[in-house]
Amino acid sequence: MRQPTQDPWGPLRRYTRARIGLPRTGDSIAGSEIRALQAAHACARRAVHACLDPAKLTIGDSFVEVRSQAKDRSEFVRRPDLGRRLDGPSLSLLKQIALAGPWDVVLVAADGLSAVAVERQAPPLQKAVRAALGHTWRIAPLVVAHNARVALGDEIGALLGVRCVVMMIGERPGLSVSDSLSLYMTWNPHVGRQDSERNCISNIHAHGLSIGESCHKLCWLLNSARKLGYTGVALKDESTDMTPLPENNTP
Amino acid sequence: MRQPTQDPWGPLRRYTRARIGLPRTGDSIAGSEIRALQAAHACARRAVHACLDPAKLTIGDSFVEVRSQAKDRSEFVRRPDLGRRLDGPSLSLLKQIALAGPWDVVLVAADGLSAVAVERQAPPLQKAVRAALGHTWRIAPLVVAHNARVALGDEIGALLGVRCVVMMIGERPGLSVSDSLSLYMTWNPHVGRQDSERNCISNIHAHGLSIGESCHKLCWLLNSARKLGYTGVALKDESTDMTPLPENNTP
Amino acid sequence: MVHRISLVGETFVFQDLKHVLASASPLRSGDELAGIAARDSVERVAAREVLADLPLRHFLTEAIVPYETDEVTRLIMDSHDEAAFAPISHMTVGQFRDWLLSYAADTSSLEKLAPGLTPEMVAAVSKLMRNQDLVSVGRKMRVVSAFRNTQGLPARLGSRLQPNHPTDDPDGISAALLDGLLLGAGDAVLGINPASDHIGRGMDILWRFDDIRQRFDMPVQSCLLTHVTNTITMIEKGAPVDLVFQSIAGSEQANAGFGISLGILSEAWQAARELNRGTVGTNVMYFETGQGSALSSGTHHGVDQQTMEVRAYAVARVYSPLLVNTVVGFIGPEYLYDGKQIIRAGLEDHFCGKLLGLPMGCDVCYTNHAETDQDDMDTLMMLLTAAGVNFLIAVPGGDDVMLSYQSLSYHDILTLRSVFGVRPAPEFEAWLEKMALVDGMRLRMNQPYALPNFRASP
Amino acid sequence: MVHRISLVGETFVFQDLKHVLASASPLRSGDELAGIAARDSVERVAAREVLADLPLRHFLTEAIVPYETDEVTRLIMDSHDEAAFAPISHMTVGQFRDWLLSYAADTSSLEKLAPGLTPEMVAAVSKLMRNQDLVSVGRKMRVVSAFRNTQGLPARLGSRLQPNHPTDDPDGISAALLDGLLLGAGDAVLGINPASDHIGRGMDILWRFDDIRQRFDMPVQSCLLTHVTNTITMIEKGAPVDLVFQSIAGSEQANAGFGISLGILSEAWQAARELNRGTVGTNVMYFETGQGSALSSGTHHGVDQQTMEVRAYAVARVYSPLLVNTVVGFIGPEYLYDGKQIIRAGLEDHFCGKLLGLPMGCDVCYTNHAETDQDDMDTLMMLLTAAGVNFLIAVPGGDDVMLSYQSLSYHDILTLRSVFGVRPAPEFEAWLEKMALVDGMRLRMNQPYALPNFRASP
Ligand code: B12
Ligand code: B12
Repeated sequence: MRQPTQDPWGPLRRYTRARIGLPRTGDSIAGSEIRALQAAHACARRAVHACLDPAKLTIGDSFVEVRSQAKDRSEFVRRPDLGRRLDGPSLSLLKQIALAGPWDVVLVAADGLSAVAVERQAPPLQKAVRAALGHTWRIAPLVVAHNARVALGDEIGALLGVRCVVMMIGERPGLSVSDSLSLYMTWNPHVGRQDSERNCISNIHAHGLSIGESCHKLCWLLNSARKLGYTGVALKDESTDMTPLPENNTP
Repeated sequence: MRQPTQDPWGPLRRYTRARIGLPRTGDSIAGSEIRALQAAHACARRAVHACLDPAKLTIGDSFVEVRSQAKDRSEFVRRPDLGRRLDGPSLSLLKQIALAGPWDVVLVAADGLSAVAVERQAPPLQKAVRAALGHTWRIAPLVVAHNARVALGDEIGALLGVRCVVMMIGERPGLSVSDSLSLYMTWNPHVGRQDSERNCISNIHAHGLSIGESCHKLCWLLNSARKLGYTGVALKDESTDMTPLPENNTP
Repeated sequence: MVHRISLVGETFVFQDLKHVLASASPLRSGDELAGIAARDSVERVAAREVLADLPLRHFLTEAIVPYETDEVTRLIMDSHDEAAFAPISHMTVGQFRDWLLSYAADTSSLEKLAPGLTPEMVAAVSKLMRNQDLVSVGRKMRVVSAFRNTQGLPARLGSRLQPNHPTDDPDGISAALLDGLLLGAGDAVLGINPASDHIGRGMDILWRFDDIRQRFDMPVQSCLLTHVTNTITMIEKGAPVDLVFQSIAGSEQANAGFGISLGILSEAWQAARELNRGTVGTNVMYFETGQGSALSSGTHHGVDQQTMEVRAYAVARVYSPLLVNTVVGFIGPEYLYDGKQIIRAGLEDHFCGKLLGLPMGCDVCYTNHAETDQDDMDTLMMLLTAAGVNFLIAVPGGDDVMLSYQSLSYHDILTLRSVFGVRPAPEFEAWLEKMALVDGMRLRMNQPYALPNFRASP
Repeated sequence: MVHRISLVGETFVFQDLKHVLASASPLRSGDELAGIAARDSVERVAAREVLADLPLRHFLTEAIVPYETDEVTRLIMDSHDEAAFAPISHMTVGQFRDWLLSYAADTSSLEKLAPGLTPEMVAAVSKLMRNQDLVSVGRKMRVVSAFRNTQGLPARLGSRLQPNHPTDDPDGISAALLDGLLLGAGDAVLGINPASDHIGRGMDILWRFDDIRQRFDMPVQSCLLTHVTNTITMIEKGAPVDLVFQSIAGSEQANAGFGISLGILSEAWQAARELNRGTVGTNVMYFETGQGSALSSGTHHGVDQQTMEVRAYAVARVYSPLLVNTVVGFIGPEYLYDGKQIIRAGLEDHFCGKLLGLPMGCDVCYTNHAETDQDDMDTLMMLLTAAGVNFLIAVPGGDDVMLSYQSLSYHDILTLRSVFGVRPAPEFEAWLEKMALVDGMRLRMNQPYALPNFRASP
């Protein structure tokens, strides 16, 4: 509807998908934009309630599927406490799987608040990470987690006996992006870890951080964590843009 | 908490239970009264959801029990359309009962929005009405109706073939009174009657219209309706206070 | 006319104008009850897109309730003022929304527009507006009316004093009336709902009110909110009737369900005007409306409840009323389920009424079967005051002991005055000062004897 | 101390102060999640009765989070100012509520009171207040703070300009910044949330902001909302830091979950003050809070979320912040379920923060998993403006493309200015005039070239 040639904001829109230079009437946003926002809201609400379909992860069947104690999407939304603990069958399953270890790190594809984010970003990301770290880190089989909060990774990681857990988790869907993924990494995971003991890489999606960049950052942070023996606020991200990874000091 | 001797509003409070002369602070009602209102609100909300217990009507078992299509209190509140139509079993039952007629009038004890109003006011009222009209009107057995709106009486009356239906129905519970009853009378009842074709006597409770007065008013209106052949806006209440009933012109 | 639109990869089809209007409405329980609410929020936005592109002129050609069988539709169509409509006649509903919010739409241009608008246009545009839009356009509009004082002036807020009593006991009513006056309320109207339908009882109350008014020389009007045909009878019998009250709705059948017609209203209007009792103005009608009343009597013709409500305003404006108010939360959760729906409807009703040129007030209220509480009423009363509502209803302590629902308290009006810097009608304000009930902008702690011998009967 | 009370024929027992506080809170999902909400509304009122009769002094003797193990409790208890408390030291919570609403409680008496109040007293009294009370007392309070302009003056409303970008692209950020400035927003702070945690990237943004500010001679402050320890590092590295940001919570453990302590905050405060970059004031801290954050990390000690929130304000006030805002709808429906709960919490947070002497603002916002929409935000922003909130947050078109939630749009600030007659900080207002962006109270249709060469890097 907006005619780009007449739009003085045209050149600036290239730099951001933020709703800048909206047509205005009096003090208010023009109605067309209000309705665009309402349509986006309606879609984002659907995205929250979408369920994760492992088939869409296009990773074959080389994964372990677990569930939190939240039994469906709507309970998940209201009960973060349940989203942070595994249900009974998942507990047993992971105990079984653990016997095939030991591993250094586990990647978890967790729906969080956007199953579609995981479906889109997690497969290429895990592929990149396996390629980048595979020779120096022992990587556990991928875990796919349903109705999962970030802290569910603590229990998963502890059961598998890994040194670090990386949650690849769907962020709350927004109006302009509903498939944004975050990585949360926690060293020496166990139930009760605080968020200050994790590091986070966020906004991984087509218009945000690329798969390559996030993989690079993740590897930098993982290697630093291994060196320091911890993740969290004390581990500062001072990675340089896509420089070679810091030297590898694995035991 | 209020000390009556110091309360200049004391003498006026005798005339009304309205919340007059409330203690004030600045522009606002004192907190104690705000909380009293909140407590009353909490109770009134309970009253809405109470169910009618025919045993409490203390009328023995000389009544016919019917239900609307609203299956419980919460559906009743949201679906007035269902509260206006009888469910299947009630239809059959009333058809059966009708065979014992004919009658001129039927009284219906209907929960409406306050079951407790019906439990308290309907028994003495129907007794008074039977005593006052029993020799000139053929009165059908009492009908007890669950999850009933006013218009449910139209279907009841039509099925029973009476000339007039009188709904004794619980009004929406308020903060100061939760057992207030209304009477709605409809001449020649059938599904589709409008409210403008009924008359109403409202606020029957301990602090409102007495049983005696309401019986008096009801009889006056019923007898007038029989004379005129209709109820509704065209039938004006010009009864005098507790004067003898107008002369009886029954066929 | 069938409308078809694609949105986020789905196609939506709307059969006709009323289908579009219903689907474009914000969610409310009444439309769900009627089975005409949008199926989900995506469909709702799709309907809004259709509506936005619809020319305003289209509303003059497609009647949502048949012209032939409905006198309200005939009234709307036949009284439409093309000249007043001219400035916006080329616009779509969407453009109209943007124009209303533009700096060009000011108090005077909005006032001139009113006769050129049909209720359906107004309902339609309100569906494209957010709460803030309803407030910011609301406050640009001004509708002034007068009888014994002037309502609707800028930075003023009127209040109806509602001293109901379960047995219509004159002393009980007077006590609640006194409470309200001492709390500075009542300029819009001293308006009582009689519990009984009795002609004689009603006249007694009218005499009592008139006596008190004269004794204290109050620049106010009183009203007995009984059926309009009762009021006509009372006027014939010589009762001191200031204002004629009636509940009205948006279709001929719905009004018939209330036992009224345009003819009956005209008759009453004329009777009251002939009494010639106003001092500063001649507006003698008082109407109440409320979303859901047509649906409740099955006379909504498949039209959404908000559009039906605005059609009731088209009825009201014929009679140049002194006061019109929506009883927004009064009819119950069947039609407006919770606080959110009540708040939204209150803002819509005020906006739509004003845009059609009515002196809109509101009964900010709720019943005990609704999912809401006093906090939501606080919210609504503040938003409406920001929106420039003409008047609000208030009862002792917010608890109506006869109608059994909660409205505002007289105190709430005081709070609104101090928070928003609004004042009562100028004539009434002067009276409060004369009687020494106020101390600047603050009300004194007035005791019952501040108005001596208040209850003594004539 | 066990409390026992009878109400409407039922007996209620509350184990201790925190049980009373939790049960007296208006219903919200977070307290239900924690299993500490009142079982029904009758119990809720019973708890309020208990609370109303509790002497304020009691709060100085019963700690709801143990003194021994919690530095926030120690801060609260040890810094309590008896002299400031004196005027109300004899009151119960109920009397305190009535006093707050009385004419005696005015701007100056309320200001003097702040150091005498503990957060628990303030949380308690707020639970006895209706929405309208929170607004009418809210607007009596004034907290002024300053850095390069003055926030919190009467009839002023500040705005934080939040130009977030998913990759922290400096040009993308600048475009959103320009949009906000041309719409007249940004006096409270130009505040960006960086997507990344990278020290170098963060410093780049700070330099960019500082350059723009100086180039256009803007009387504003900027802030990078990264972790406080990052900011300390950046200050050490010579970055142009105006304000230090940090999220804070109401218990020592909750703060530990955020990776902070009072010690770290003090260190940052001192470092920022030493930079001495303010021109009209020296308030250098910016804090965000939000109901639910302690519960979310399991560090709420069984205390209701609103009381925990107010305890966070006790942390904030130590550092004389320029800005504090609750992110009310941001944390999600787990803690504030729908519009009603968000609106209530927003009003509570503003009231409680102000009463404790903080320059309170609000992020009027919601996430897409909550049961609410833009209409509710319109409502809250209007109520907060009526309540005299210091500042509100705004993003382009209301859509934060990095944090993925909806806040206000810059436009909404314009609407609030015209509806409520509020204006930006005087220094910023003068700048808008100097740059010819405004035309009286109205904003011009400013085009990107209105601030020439805006994006050109240093
Ligand atoms: C809600 C209500 C309304 C709503 C009804 C909306 C709805 N569809 O639900 C509205 C605002 C539209 C309304 C309008 C009027 N009402 Co009315 N209303 C009430 C109220 C507060 C509650 C009724 C109730 O709880 N019913 C019980 C439930 C369970 O039954 P229901 O089937 O859902 O309710 C039906 C009836 O209540 C009916 N109804 C509502 N009002 C009236 C009035 C009369 C005379 C009749 C016959 C039926 C009727 O409408 C409902 C739907 O069919 C009562 C007061 C009270 N405390 O009871 C006054 C009350 C019944 N109404 C009254 C009056 C006077 C009117 C009006 C005539 C006013 C006017 N001048 O226009 C109009 C017209 C009503 C009509 N249709 O003929 C008076 C009746 C006085 C009397 N003794 O005759 C009452 C007692 C209040 C009063 N004292 O002013 N009313
Ligand atoms: C909600 C949220 C918060 C809420 C969390 C409340 C709650 N309990 O749910 C609050 C407001 C408290 C918060 C605080 C902070 N947050 Co935050 N937050 C978010 C947000 C918007 C959504 C998170 C989400 O959807 N998670 C997915 C759901 C399914 O998982 P969850 O288990 O429910 O969520 C948990 C995590 O998200 C965690 N969390 C939240 N923020 C942060 C930050 C870090 C560094 C870590 C490790 C964990 C963490 O808290 C939740 C409960 O455990 C993201 C942005 C985004 N678009 O994702 C930023 C984001 C994650 N937060 C961020 C930051 C910087 C912070 C703070 C450090 C800011 C500060 N200076 O204090 C603090 C401290 C967080 C901490 N605990 O250590 C940054 C992280 C940047 C980075 N790359 O490291 C992000 C990306 C936003 C940003 N760009 O500014 N945050």
